[in-house]
Parts: sequence; C-alpha cells; structure tokens
Amino acid sequence: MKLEGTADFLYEPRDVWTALHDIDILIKTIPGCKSMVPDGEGGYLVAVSLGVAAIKGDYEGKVRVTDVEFPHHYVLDGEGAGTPGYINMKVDCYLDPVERGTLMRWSCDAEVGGLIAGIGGRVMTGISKYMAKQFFKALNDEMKNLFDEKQIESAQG
Amino acid sequence: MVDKKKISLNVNGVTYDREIEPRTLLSDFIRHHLDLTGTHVGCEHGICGSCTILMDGLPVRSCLTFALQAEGKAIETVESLDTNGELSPLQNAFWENQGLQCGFCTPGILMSMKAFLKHNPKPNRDEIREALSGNLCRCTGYHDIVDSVVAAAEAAISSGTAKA
Amino acid sequence: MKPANFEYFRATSLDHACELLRAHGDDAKILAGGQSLIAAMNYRLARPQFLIDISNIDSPSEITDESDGVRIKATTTQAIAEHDPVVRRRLPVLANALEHIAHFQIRNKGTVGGSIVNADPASELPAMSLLLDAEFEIQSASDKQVMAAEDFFITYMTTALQSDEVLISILFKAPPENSGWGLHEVARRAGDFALVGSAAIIALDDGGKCSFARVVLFGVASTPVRATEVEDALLGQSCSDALFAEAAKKVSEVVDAESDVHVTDEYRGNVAEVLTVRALADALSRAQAAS
Amino acid sequence: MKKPIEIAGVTKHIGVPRKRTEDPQILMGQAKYVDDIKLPGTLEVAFFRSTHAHARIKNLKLDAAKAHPDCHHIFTNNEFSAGATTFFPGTRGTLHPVLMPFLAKDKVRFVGEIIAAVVAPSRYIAEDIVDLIEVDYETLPAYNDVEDAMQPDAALIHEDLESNIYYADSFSNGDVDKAFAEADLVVSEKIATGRTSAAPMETRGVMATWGWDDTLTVWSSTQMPYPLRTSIAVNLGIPEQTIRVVAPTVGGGFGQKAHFFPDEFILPWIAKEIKKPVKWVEDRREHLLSAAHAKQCTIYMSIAFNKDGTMVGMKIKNIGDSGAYSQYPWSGLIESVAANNGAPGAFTVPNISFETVICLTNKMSTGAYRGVGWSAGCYAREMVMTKAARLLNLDIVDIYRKNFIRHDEFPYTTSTNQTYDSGDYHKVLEKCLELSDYASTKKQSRATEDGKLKGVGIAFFVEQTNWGSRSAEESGFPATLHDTTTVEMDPTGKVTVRSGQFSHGQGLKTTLAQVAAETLGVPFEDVVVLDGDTATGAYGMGTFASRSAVIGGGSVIRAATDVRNKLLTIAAHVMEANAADLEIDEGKIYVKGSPDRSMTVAEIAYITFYDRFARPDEDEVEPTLSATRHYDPPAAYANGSHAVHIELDPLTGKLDIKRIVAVEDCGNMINPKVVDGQMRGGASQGLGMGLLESLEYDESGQLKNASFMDFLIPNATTLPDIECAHIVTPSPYTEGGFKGAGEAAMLSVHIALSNALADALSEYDGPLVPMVTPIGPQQVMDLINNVNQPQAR
Repeated sequence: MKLEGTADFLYEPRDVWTALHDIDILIKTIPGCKSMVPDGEGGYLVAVSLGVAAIKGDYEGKVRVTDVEFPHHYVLDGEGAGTPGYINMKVDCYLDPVERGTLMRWSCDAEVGGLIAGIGGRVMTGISKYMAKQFFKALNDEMKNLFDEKQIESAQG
Repeated sequence: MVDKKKISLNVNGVTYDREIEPRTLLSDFIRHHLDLTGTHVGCEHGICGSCTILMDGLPVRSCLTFALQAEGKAIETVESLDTNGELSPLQNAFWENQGLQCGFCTPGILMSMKAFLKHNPKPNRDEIREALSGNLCRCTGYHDIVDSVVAAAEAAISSGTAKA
Repeated sequence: MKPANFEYFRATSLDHACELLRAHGDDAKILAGGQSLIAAMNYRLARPQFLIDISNIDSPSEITDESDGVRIKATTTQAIAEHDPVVRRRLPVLANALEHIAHFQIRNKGTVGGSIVNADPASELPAMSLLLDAEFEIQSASDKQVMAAEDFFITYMTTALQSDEVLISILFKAPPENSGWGLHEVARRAGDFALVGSAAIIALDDGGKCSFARVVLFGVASTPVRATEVEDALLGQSCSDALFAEAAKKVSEVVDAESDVHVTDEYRGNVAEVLTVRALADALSRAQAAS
Repeated sequence: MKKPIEIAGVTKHIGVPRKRTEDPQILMGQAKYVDDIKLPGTLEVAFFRSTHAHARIKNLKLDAAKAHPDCHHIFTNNEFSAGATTFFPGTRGTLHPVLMPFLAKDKVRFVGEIIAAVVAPSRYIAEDIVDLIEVDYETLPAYNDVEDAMQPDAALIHEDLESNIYYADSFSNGDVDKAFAEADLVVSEKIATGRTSAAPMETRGVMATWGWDDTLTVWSSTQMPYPLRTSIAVNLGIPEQTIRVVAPTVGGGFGQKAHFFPDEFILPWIAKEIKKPVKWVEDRREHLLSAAHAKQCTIYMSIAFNKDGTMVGMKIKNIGDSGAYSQYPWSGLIESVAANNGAPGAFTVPNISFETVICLTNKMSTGAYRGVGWSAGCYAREMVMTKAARLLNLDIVDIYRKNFIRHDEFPYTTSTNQTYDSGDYHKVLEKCLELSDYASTKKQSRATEDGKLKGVGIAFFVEQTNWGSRSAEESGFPATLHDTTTVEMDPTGKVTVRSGQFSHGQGLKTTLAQVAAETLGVPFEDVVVLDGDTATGAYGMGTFASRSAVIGGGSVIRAATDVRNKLLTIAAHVMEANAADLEIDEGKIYVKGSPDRSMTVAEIAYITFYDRFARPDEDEVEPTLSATRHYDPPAAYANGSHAVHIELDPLTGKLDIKRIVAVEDCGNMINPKVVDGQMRGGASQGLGMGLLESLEYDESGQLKNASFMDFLIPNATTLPDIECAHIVTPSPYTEGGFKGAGEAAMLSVHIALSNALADALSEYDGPLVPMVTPIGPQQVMDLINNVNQPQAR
C-alpha cells in the first residue's frame, strides 16, 4: 500500500520538527496511541489501539527515525503487529518552509499483512488516509497549544 | 471465560433445550448441537447461501445469526421437507431434473426456493435466476436448477397446491 | 472462522438498549440484523466484548407515513421496507435501492438502520439517506437528538454516532411532487457491492425547467457524496442529454475514489460520470411522466 | 493392442438419461460430508498459519497458548517434522524435487502456510488458542510475479535449489525458424491468465481416529482415497493394511481435492499421537489461502500464418507460476507441461517449438483444476489466432476450417506426438455455428438501440481425456495411472461394483451401475456401486482428469464381462445348453431363439453358491461370481465447441452473457443427462475463469481477496441457459467407445467469451483482442483504452 500527502502547518519547520519528535505530543496526536516509550536503542516502543466501526485492534510495535537532516527531512520506520494483522511502514517526510509556515510532504510505503490484508482491502487505504488527516489536524492543534502558549509566556515574561 | 446460556429453540416443530456459549452460530447449533447436519456451511460470511434456513418462514443465513437470536422463532431446515423419506414435490423436481450434482449447496437452495415459490408461485426463468442469485453452486451452472424450480412450480400448479 | 467470545444481552426495547450501552461503554456493540457485524466477527476482525441484541425488541419493524416523508424504525428489516406499500408509493427510489442490497436472504435479517450505521460508502442506504435528506433520530441513555444525514457520515464505516448512542429511526423525506428518480450502479454480479453508483432526483417547473435536483454518488469516496456541483449545473435549465452530459462532468469535484481488486480509482471516477448521466436521464423521463 | 469391447451408442442402459441414485439422500439432507461425521469425544484442530509470504521464523512463542485452560495440545515441526516431495522418473525436462514440510520448519514461503496445530474441545476454542500464538519473523523478499522470481539475483524460496526454477524443458519438431521466416504473418503476444481456485462449495476437511487395535481411520474430503491411504502409510510409517481412508459424500472437487495437503498427514498423525478422534474442517478463508490455486501462466505465444490462414508454425514459452511448492503428489508440471504438449489443439501445426519453465513464487501452490494446463494454453493459442484472423481479414472460423485435422486423418499424431483417436471436428463446429446463429449474428450491426454492443464468439477444443499412464505420458507427464474394479454377484443375483473411482458429484454411482447392468444383463436396480471407502472398494486412483467414465467404466465392463462369462458357463451347465447360445437380458438367462427355455440370474447365482449338486464341479468352475479387473487404456481425445453471445456496455465495461451453446463429442455417452450436467457446470466454471475469478496478491505476497466478497464465482444471474448438443464418434481404442467429458467446457468457453468481446469491439480501431483472464469491467475498459495490456519484457 502506497500513500502520500501533504500537510500545512502554521509554524516554521524547526518548530514542526520539534513537535514531531516530542513524545508527549505524539502520544496525544497519533490516532489511538496508548503509550510510547524509548526502547533504549534510539527508537520507541509504541502501543496503539486502532479501529473502524466494530473492527478494532490493539497493536504493539516499534518506530525509529532515520536519515535525519534536521530540520528538513527524516524517515520514520515503523513496524507493528496485533490480532488483526501486522503493518511495516516507511514514511518519508520533507519539511519545506513556505510563506504561511511549513509544507510537509510525506509518502508512505506500507506493507499490511494478516486478516486485514485479505478482507479489509476495500477500506484500508481510505481509512489510512483519514487517520493521517486526523493526525495532522491534531498535531496542528497541539502545536497551537505549545507554541502559542510559549509565545504568550515569553511575551509576558 | 463467558458463562454459557440456556437456550430453547424450536426447530422443525421440535423444541430443543441446550446450554451454549453465546457466540454459537445458529448454523453450528443446528449442525453440531442438534445433529441436523443437512444444513451446510460453505463460507461463514453470508455469501454462498449453503446454510440458508427458514426463520419464521423467511429464508436467512444461519451462519450470520447467533443461535440465541433465534429463540422464540420457528426454524425450518432441509430435514423438514420430506415426509418419512418421501420427497416433497420441490425435492422431487430437483431429482427429476438433476438440479444438483455434489449436493452441498442443495439444502440452502431448497429452503430459499421453498420460500420463493410461496411468494411467487408462477415465476419465469429470469425471476428464478434472480431468486437463486444468493445461493452459489459450483457444479451445475444453474441451468438444471432453474429447470427444477420451473418444474416444481408447474407441479404445484397442476396439483392445485400453489397458493395465490 | 468462529467468532471470539462475548457477553450477550437481549434488549427488550431501544430504550433498554441505550441503558445497556451506557452500562457497557466502548466495548459494547449493537447487534441488529448482524449481516455485516457477524460476518466480521466470524473472521475475528470484529471482537466486541459485549453484544446488545436489538433484533428481538417488541415490534422491531415500524413504518410511518408522515407529512413530509416516511419514518422507518431503525430495526425494520430491509425486506419489510422494500415491500412496504407506503415506501413503494412515496419513496420509489428507496424501494428500488433496497432491492439492490445483497440478496433477499440477507434483506430478511438486515435492517435499515444497521446498514446506515455500518456506513459502507459503497452501499445503497447511506446514499439514499443523503438523496432523500434523511433525518436520523438518535438516542442515548441521557439524550436525544436529530441529525441530518449530511452530518452523519465521516469516513469508511465511521459515523457521528457516539459509542453510547443508538439510531432509533430514519425520516426519509419525500421528494417534491412530480419529481422523477434514477438509480444506476455497476456491480460485478447481481447482489454484490456496487463498484460505483449514482442516484438522482429531478423535478420540473411548469416551464419544463429543472426546479429541483439531487445527485448522490456511492462507491467513489470515503462516504456517499452529494454532487452539489452537478445539481447547481441543472437548476433552472432545460433538461437535455447535452445538459446532463455537461453537468455530469462535475462529478469529478466530489469523486475521491480508491482502487481495489476489482477496478481502479480512475475507473470509478469515469463510470460515476456515465452512471450520473443515466440516472439523470431516467429521473427526467419519470419526472416528465409524473407531470 | 487388444480390441476393446464395443457398445452400441444407445442400449437398454447405456445412453439413457437415468435419474441419479445418489440424489434422494442429498435432497433430504441425509448425505454425510466430512463435517457431518460424528464420533464421541472428537477434538477439533485449528491451525496457526503464516501471515508473511516469505520469512524466517525466529521465535515461535507458544507459552500463552499452552496456558489456555482448554488447550489439549499444540504440535509444531519440532514434534512432527515430516514432509513430502514429488519426482517422476522419465520426465523429459529437468525436475528438481521440492520439499513441502507438513508443518513449516524454520521458514514460511506463503501466507497461510501451517506453522502449528492446536487441539481443543471445539473449533471455537481452538481458534481462541491460535490467537494466543506469536511469532517473530525475519522477513525476506517475496515474489508475486514469476518473471521477478526467475531473475538470477532473486532470493531463493527454497535454499536447497539453485534457482527458483525447478523444472525446464524444451521441444522442437519441424523447421520452425524456416516456417516463421517464410510466413506471411507472424503474431506474437504475451498472455497472462489469472490465478483462480476451484472453490468447491464444500471446503476441504479431514477427520482421523486411532483404534484400540492400532488401526487408523481417516475421513477426508478427497478425490483419491486409495492414493491417500498409500501416502499416509508411506509418510507416517504406518502399515498400509491397517489404514482405512473414507471419502464420504464430497461436495465437489474439480481436481483441487485430487492432491494431498499437509493437513491430510497432520490429522492422522495427531490421532495416532493422542489416541483420540480429531477433526479439522477448512474454513473459506483457509480455503482461498491454502487449497491449491490454479491456471496462472505467463505465456509468450507466436504463430506464423500464410495469407489464407494456414498455420505454418508455432513458438511458445510457457512460464508456470507454481507458488511456493511443487504441489504434492503431481508436482507443478501439470499446468504448463500439459499446456505445451497439447499446444496444437485441433489443428495441424507442422512446425512447433516450445519451452516450459516452472517457477516458484510466494503464493499458495498451483495444482489441478478442471482442464488443468489447457484452459490457459488454449486461451493463449486462440487469442493469437483471433488476432491473426482480424489482421488477415478472415473470421476465426475460416482459420479453424483451414487448419482442422480432418475426420479421415484419424488416428492422427500431432507435431507434439499426441495420438488423437477419433473425431469429426468440422461436423462439431458446423453444429455449434448452426445452433448459435453465428453467421447471421455476425452480419448484424454490433450496436444495439440502447447503446450496447453485441458480440458473438466461438471456440473449439480438443481434450485429452481418460488419464491413465498413456494419456499422462502423452502430456509429458510420466505418471503411472490406472484403475481396478471388482464386480461381485451375490447368491440372490444382486450385483456389487467395488470401484476405485470416487464420485464427488459426477453421479458415478449411477453411471457405473448403468455400465454394469448393461454388461451383465441385469436390471439397473440390481446394481449397487461402492466407492470412496478403501475398506469396501478396489484399489484405484480416484476420480479426476476426465478419467472415470473411460477407466472406471472400462474396468467395470471388463470385470462384469468376466462375471457374465462365468455366469453363462454355470448356466450352460445347469440348463444343459451351450454357453455360446445363451443370452442375458434384464436378469433373465435364456437360450437364443427359445425364450421359454430360461432361468433367472438369481436362480443361477443361488445355485452357484448353495447348490453343489446342480452347479458344475468346483474343480472345473470355481463357485464364485466375482472378478477384479484392471484398466489402463490408450489416450482418447474428446472435442467440442462453444459459442457465446454477449452484450457489452462500452462505457462501463460490463459484459452480459446472453447465450451459451455447447457442443461436445465425448464418444458414447453412458448417461446423456449427466454429460449435459458436466457440460453446463464446466461452462459455468469456464466463464468464472474468463469473467470473474482472480486471486490477487499484493507485492508483499498478501492475498487481497481471501473471501467470497471479493473472490467472485458465477451466480445464477451471471449465466444464461446453456444449450447443449452432442456429436458422437466413439473412440475405437477404449472399452465401450467412451471418451471423457468432465473438463471439456473449461477448455474453450472462456475463449468464446473473449472472442465475443473482440467481436463486440470489432468496429473500434484495433484489432482489440483481450490477452488476459478474467475480463472484468476494468480489463474491458483497459482494452478499449489500450492500456495495461501484458507487455513483453
């Protein structure tokens, strides 16, 4: 499964980068994320609960950031498995400064296996796109909290 | 662990009392708790139609029904069709016209067609095909099944048993 | 392919179902006809911890002729709705759409509300609820609300219904007097999910111009979608094949299709346009016959 | 060659459309399929299967599963490390044996491969326990396309092989290069046939129990109970005489159940280990993932023509997609090897060369499915011929007529060394053309009033039937195949036929009884056929490959003839007549010309067993009325033709099939109604392949349509009525003049469908001729838009 998309952020690339690497923010913004802890090897152990309608599943997996070119580019390598199947994915992310803030271009190459691959094909891509949208929207909201509060703080301080 | 539940179910006019896990599918209940193995299971996701039974006279998929949901309903299976080994006119039409080969889909087809002919006693071939489309058969190419249903309808009309 | 364990509760009424939902929360699922849910459970894709069965409530099937449309209790089976004289008279497009759902054995158990809540973007009833401006009566143990169909569908199999809420009834609004309808879909076999579908309603004014237009597509996006751009291109115009062909080009504004094992996203987009022209043509001829 | 026993086309019992004796119990829901067999205390098995297409098993975690309170046992390759390979001595090409472990050892090679077997009180609970098993995998590159897997740098799917190709051969006859150089037209195409599944309505299933007397009983939904018994004995090291294999009522097989799958060894092994009855019934998801797939070939087909349509040469490269293993016990040869050896079809092709390659991929293995080899091979040849016809401004019918083997040329040895016994191809074709109104339809306009396009297509096939050793050999597949039947008459004159065939929907209990009744001269009702149980039958290979009417029927004729002769010898003694003067008719033995001098078969039978004073001395004639005979006939080639009328919606690519005509020559017919049933069922499956069916894998080797929601087989609205007709040219080589009939329709109806599509599009720029199966709406639109056609690389 190949997906790609763009996301607009109102903040400059280094801020977006910071948010995208902030565990607390990620836990809040990744759809269904229950926990995210460093694995001691530069990656994170992640637990998510994902689903659509009655089709829900708990997944556990690892993510790792590679090919880092701060604050412009990184690759997110992830793998997870749960009762409905497994997913291995590589997300290539580029952060480009634009007038209004940052344009993120991402492309995801995902391998989905198990039950969902054989039965859920018709909805899988669409749901994944929807979740990506949810994630970026939540991220923007979190960034608003983070940076706008900071700005307010610094303005006050 | 989930507790078992008591169930009392009327199948082919007989009331059966059993204790089952709530997740027991009606198809499995009929086949494995009541040993009425004429109802077959071919896909367990509602497409093939082999498990079709009548519930309060209406054909439904027994694989997409939990046994507990059928409490209080009248269930009919293929075993209800003959009379002490004497084929019903519908069954006989299938025999005469070779409306079956391996026979695995046949019980579901008979139950669907029993209800269909009651609803439409004088169907044409296109209507029969439409009515058969929810029951997959891999052996016959359907032609001989359509012939069988036509013959069953004609037999019912000539013997005056068809309901208007 | 056997379902995982769950606890089973038989609701005696929809109020009772709301109470049970409140008690069991997120891990509970409503079991109505079960024609999609039990299939997903057999595959163990769905593993609800608690099932609240509303298929055996008192008088599950109720259809009421109301001034502005037809109200159908959510637990009404698709077969009963399909054959109901009020539905056939006032909402012939809905009756026709019901005939397209799977096979009669499925419709004997599948419910009108269940199909809508299941929100499969390729299925007929969610599309019909958009086409007929449906209003959904929604209830939880503590609250009641009415929601318009256009606010209900979020994405694939996902709706605005909260986990403690139950869909009680659907009011399908009757289209204008003297309107006509058209419904076209392409499926691989009779009874299969539509690869693409288009439904239209048109009414003409005294001068023969289009006074009302509704076009809804299904199977082409994450939800059924209303093609308002197409509708706008029709309103106030004299209907003709050329107008329909021109207007139908605007389906591309709402098509956001995916590829699957059967056809590509591009196919879905192209055929959505073809079927829209056909649905409009049928709607026009029915509208002309009605006026 | 011994002269075969001739039977007139229609007699008292042969050629009679009898009702099938097997039907009433099925219609009453009383027939017992594997899942209907009940033994007290039966435990159920569910399998833990690979979710990866190609991966090493690094760590298999069973602890949580074993801790489940209802978990009886979990077995893995650590406990049961057996496996099987297939190898045929005398194969023309190079065949490397490929090991199929019954339980995956340290590597998985397709999604759905069995890793562990869980034993529990019910299937529901067994699946709960399967859910608790986890594996750490190390993934390896997975191959979906043979042409990727064939690359020299491809990862090895089986490390003990040198490449992913495990069979290759080539063949040439005549001067192919010269023929191509001198030809007026050469058409070369790449043809890709879709991967399908026989998908019988009853999935597979196995039950096994170990007896107190150290005997093993196995119930399996198989087409080959005896070979399964031998295979279990060999692979499990159990004395064969202590094993009983029962194939109860079986709900369709179509070749798919004529293989042995790992579960058919795992279940018996578990029963032996735990000394309890165990059962596993395949669910539909398992079926689509891991019951033999079929018909996926990549074929490069070039045919050289003269201007008048004469075919002067043919060059083929057929790459078979074997999947992850070489399916036991037939190997992966049967698809592409059979296709290439039968490549000339009904035509004289003086110069031919072919190359056959069988390559592994990370998918379920391919095996036999009705018309194995030919469905794909014939499609490739005929689509190229159709395209050539268009380029030469001819009709495909002109090319048929020009190139047919004539009826006076039989026996005819083809350029691939197959010897066709009989037929009248022109006559069969003309009959099909006439019944289908082909010529008049062609003259009409393609466009209909409502914007559709009409099309008519025709196709012709030759089918190599009755797979005994010689038929197999002529297909390039040197297996040893034959059959045995015992015919017994009891003291009351009733007859038991103990058959090694096994009817799983074909009605053999009826048709073999018709053959026995005819040969013996007894009433049909006096014959019963026992099949499907190694405790009651006679050793035979089973029912597959259009073999049972010919080999089963032939061995019944032989054994029944022996019993008849014995009966007549005894009757001659009792009746004081000359045996040569006696006749038997419907249970009555009488002296020719004096029907009043008669006794009944029952009287003679009773005397044989119970009246030593009346019967001949036992040193002279042994007082038994039974005979066991074997039969391994020469190949017999059936033929036939299909025509299909369609209506195409050119804007959506949707095809409606309006008419199907099927004409067949299968020699003498035992029961024409049964033959029609085979023709119609085959046509339905052929159209399934042509129109709907395709198992789709993604690039990582996941099967994307593991359900009947997305893997589509024809339903009653997919097809119209199927009009059947017969031309009868008895085989001069086989007992009774029978030729096989089972697979015929799978060989050409999909071709007729694609020809109808090409015809519907004949007014478009082109020629537009499909080179793929199935032709769903997407493929039709791609053809119209000329995109995504198979590209040579």
